Amino acid sequence: MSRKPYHREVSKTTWFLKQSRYQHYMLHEISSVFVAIYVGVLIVGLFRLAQGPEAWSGWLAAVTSPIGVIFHILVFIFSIIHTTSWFKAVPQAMRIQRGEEIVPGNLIIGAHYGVWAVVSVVVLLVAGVA
Amino acid sequence: MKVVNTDIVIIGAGGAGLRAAIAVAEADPTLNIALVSKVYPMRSHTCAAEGGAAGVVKESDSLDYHFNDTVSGGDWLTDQDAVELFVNEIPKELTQLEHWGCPWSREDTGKVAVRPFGGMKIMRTWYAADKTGFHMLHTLFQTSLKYSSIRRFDEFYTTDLMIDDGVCRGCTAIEMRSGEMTLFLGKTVIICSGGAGRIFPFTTNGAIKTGDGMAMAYRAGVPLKDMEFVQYHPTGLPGSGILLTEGCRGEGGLLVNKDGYRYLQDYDLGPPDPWPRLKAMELGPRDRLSQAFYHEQKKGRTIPSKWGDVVHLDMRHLGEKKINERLPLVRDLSRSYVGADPVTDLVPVRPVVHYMMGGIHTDINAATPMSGLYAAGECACVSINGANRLGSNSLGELLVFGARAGRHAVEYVKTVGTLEGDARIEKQAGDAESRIKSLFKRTGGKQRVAALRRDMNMTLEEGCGIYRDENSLIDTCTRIADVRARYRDVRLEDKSNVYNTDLYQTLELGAMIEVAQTVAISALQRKESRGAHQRLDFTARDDENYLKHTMAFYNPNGDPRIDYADVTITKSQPAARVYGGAAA
Amino acid sequence: MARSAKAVPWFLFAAGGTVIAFILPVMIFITGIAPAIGLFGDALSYETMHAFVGNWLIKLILLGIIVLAAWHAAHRLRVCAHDFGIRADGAVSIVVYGLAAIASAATVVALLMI
Amino acid sequence: MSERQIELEVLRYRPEMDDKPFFQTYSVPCQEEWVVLDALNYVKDEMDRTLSYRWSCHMFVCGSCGMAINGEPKLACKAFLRDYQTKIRIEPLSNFPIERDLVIVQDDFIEKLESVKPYIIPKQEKPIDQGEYLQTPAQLKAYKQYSMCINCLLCYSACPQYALEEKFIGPAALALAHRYNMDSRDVGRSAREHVVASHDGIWACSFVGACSQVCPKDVDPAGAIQQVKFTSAVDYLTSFLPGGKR
Ligand SMILES: Cc1cc2nc3c(=O)[nH]c(=O)nc-3n(C[C@H](O)[C@H](O)[C@H](O)COP(=O)(O)OP(=O)(O)OC[C@H]3O[C@@H](n4cnc5c(N)ncnc54)[C@H](O)[C@@H]3O)c2cc1C
Ligand code: SF4
Ligand code: F3S
Ligand code: FES
Repeated sequence: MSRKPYHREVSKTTWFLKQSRYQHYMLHEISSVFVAIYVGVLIVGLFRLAQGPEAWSGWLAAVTSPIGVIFHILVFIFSIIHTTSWFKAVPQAMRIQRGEEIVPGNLIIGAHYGVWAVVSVVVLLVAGVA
Repeated sequence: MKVVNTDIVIIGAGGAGLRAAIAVAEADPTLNIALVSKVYPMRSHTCAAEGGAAGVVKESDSLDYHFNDTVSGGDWLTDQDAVELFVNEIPKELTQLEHWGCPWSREDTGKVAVRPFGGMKIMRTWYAADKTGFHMLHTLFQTSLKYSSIRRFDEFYTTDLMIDDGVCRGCTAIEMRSGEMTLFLGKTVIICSGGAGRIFPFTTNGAIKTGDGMAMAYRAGVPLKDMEFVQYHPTGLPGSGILLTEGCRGEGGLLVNKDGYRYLQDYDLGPPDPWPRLKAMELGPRDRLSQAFYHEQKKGRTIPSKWGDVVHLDMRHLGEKKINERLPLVRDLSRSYVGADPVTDLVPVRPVVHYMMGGIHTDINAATPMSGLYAAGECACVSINGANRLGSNSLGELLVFGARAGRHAVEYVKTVGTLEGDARIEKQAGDAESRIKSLFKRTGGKQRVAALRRDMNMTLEEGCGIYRDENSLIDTCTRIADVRARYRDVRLEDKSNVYNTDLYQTLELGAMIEVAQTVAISALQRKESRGAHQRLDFTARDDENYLKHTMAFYNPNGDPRIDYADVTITKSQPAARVYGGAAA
Repeated sequence: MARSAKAVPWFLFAAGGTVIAFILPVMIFITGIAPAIGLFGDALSYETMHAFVGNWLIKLILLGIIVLAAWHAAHRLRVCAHDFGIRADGAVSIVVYGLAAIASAATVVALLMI
Repeated sequence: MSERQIELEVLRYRPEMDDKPFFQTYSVPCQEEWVVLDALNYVKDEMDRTLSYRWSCHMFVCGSCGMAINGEPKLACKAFLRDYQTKIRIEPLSNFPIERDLVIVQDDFIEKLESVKPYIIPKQEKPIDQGEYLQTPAQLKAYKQYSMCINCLLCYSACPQYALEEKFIGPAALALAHRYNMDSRDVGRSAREHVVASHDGIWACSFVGACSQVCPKDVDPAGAIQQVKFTSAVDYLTSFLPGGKR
């Protein structure tokens, strides 16, 4: 047999460094780490709230500490990454056909951004900030 | 040598080969099929067909109309029994393909849509946007996966037919990835190896269309029929030779010369209606349109470009929506390759070699004169195309005759019982293998594949193009004979076994040279003008002497022997071909 | 081959991804950034918050967001682990989905306590 | 005519001579309007007959000529030299074993394609003489995009999950399954489900999306896969309801 196919190895741990496309993907995958921690922080906050004023202000103090702020800025950035990449993918995952026309992706994405803006404003109003 | 025992060997897995394989599998699931192809089935050149496949379905149409269009389109060189059978069977074949999932374009009612095509009196060309062949090929390939009796041998290059006592019993093929010679031993062979447009330098045909099957049958003693009829398609992109489908004109595209004038009206194809009139102007037959280009060029009314003279295809009035919906590939190709967007620009085009009307001589059952050997698709000549094929008839042809080849091969296998002589065939296969080995061993060969190929290409283009004459043809024949002699001293530069494309190109060149020789000699001997064969020295059709099929027989040491066979005429007597306003 | 049970967590992942895409940025802003820059004044005081979260409707909404976010993150972490070359998918699943389940339960408890 | 000298750095691998691939550089006089495939053909004809690669149609429809050009999976007949600098690096498609030079081994893909039953599974056979199935332009549109795949394998070459998990059925085959699922003439979805919705089917895709970015035919396999995930997830969950199909 003269055949001797050559197999190129792909590193199982560093493959995503090879292409900017993969780096972007990893960036939104990693957002989950921050979301997870944030969920933890929230749950702790709820417990603290249940435990009374002191516990709650302790939690607030932690959140507003430099480390807390840095962490939240990071989470915020990653949540924006998550939102934008998620919206970008929606037309692919959810193709809408009206008769012979496929609803243009930009329209769907635009609608999502619109809803996002409305939701954010409403939440801010409810929270009494604005 | 590896031996594959089977019942039916099919060489080629394009539209015709796949259709034949499915026909066999459906007719008799117990028969083993070896489907041998030098490329993966979906790479076969059927995928390049854009425009569509003709078949009568609409109320206003009739089988007789399709028959008449095809016979007169072929300048009465068609065999009318074959055409009749063809027009009868094609609607069923196209419907069958629909049932198998082919994404035909549709009318609002859900029925299949049809579009006008050159030389057709009525709109009857089924299409799948402008990727008809692609969708047909993939539908056939994917459907073929249902049948467990079809065993594929992808990327096996067939070199020779195995013939014992005048009966075809199989073939030898090289597994391209290992270089290993394999003997396919069966009871019958169907050749579906496609056309040979690559013998010309400027062609719409892909790299694989090198006439291998034609040459194999020819070398085995089966005649090649009507090889002088080579179709030029009027609208190829200059430079690359990429085709812009006749569908462009079917949808309303116009051909204009350097003055913006619709020159076809000067060649008995008028009146120049602004709408597409069937069988007139841009919807005339391909031979006439390509010939008109030649004359415009002689009159200096074409447009010079860096890739040679062109005329313009004007589709701007069709509008972006229609172009995107019906001709998306055309738009993509013209933008990419010549930087012209059909929506806003004139697209430069010129005639380009497209299709071989001729091929392996078969009867209406796709049987060749040799027992056990069938042929179908572009490699075969039944003949339904005569002197000029109408656009959209060949996709139909490969279905109808591919299926017939399959079914008749099954019948044939049932009659032959067990065959003797396997040992003799193995010896033959050994000889075939040593011939290849000797190519490897040859040292000091002086001839280069690329150079020989270029010489053959240029000779054919110069002497055997849209118009030919005695002098040009004699010159071409001499030069091809010379190329053929030099080929014996060709040098193989790559001596390896694994995927040696140098070897396959060398073998393909060998096949092309044989085919090219039959084209030139057949053309030289036909002293008349008919369809795609136009002689400057014999400008009229001569039914008295040449209402006949040319038969070219192999001669290992010289020019092919030319003989003639009768044309079958049933209900349509030869008459003048009429296009333009008078055709209505 | 069998159909994969990955369909279930994927559903939660997809639903969670959508919900948090809309809501998480503004929530993070309110709970994590606004207090630090003092945008809030009284809104985050214990009384206001306690009253606010005490509302059943708000409890339900918060529960939905937190649980979906947890499962979304869990599923994505499982994929992440694979992408970083950790091939013990079974063990990883137990850990991440286990954590998501604990988080879900904890949220319920916390909300009930308020 | 304007000529341009291009440096082609081609990854060579001749299994009978080499232990591992190496780059070989060819300096090729090119025409301005050429594609990379034309440059390779020039090398083959005029400089080095031993270079092997696949091609046929030269019009981006046969799917033969996929290769990595400057690291990006491309069809060589659709990669115009005008879009490149003087140096162009050409390698065989990644994620596949190299048979030789630019020729890759594609058996794995063919097997996967076969595994998803890519053909119409009708409710019941309709006799040919009853004519075609009716299918409105809207019904055609529902699957048309997914029927455009030329099996060029660029998507497999771009997909990291295929690189990491060789059992993954992969983008093109899954898109093709979706094509038949979405066809109004087909009822084969549940027959395909056991492969398509298996661990190595859609669930091995993490929606990297690279497949759709490199696809020369805008098939959008990434979208197809996510759509299948949704319907399969619904199927899976409802299969536990009374009357649900397992
Ligand atoms: C650009 C273009 C557009 C066209 N448009 C239309 C159209 O709109 N309508 C129409 O009716 N017709 C059209 N045609 C013509 C039509 O497409 C062809 O005639 C037809 O597809 C030929 O099909 P086939 O099955 O005979 O051969 P192919 O599809 O060419 O298949 C040949 C097969 O033989 C195999 N083969 C060849 N040699 C060997 C060997 N030595 N060993 C093993 N296997 C071998 C190949 O691998 C391949 O599988 C068009 C042609 C071209 C080039
Ligand atoms: S989906 Fe696109 S990239 Fe993938 S094989 Fe098909 S055509 Fe090529
Ligand atoms: S790149 Fe791969 S992971 Fe999925 S979206 Fe495409 S198949
Ligand atoms: S040669 Fe056919 S796709 Fe490039």
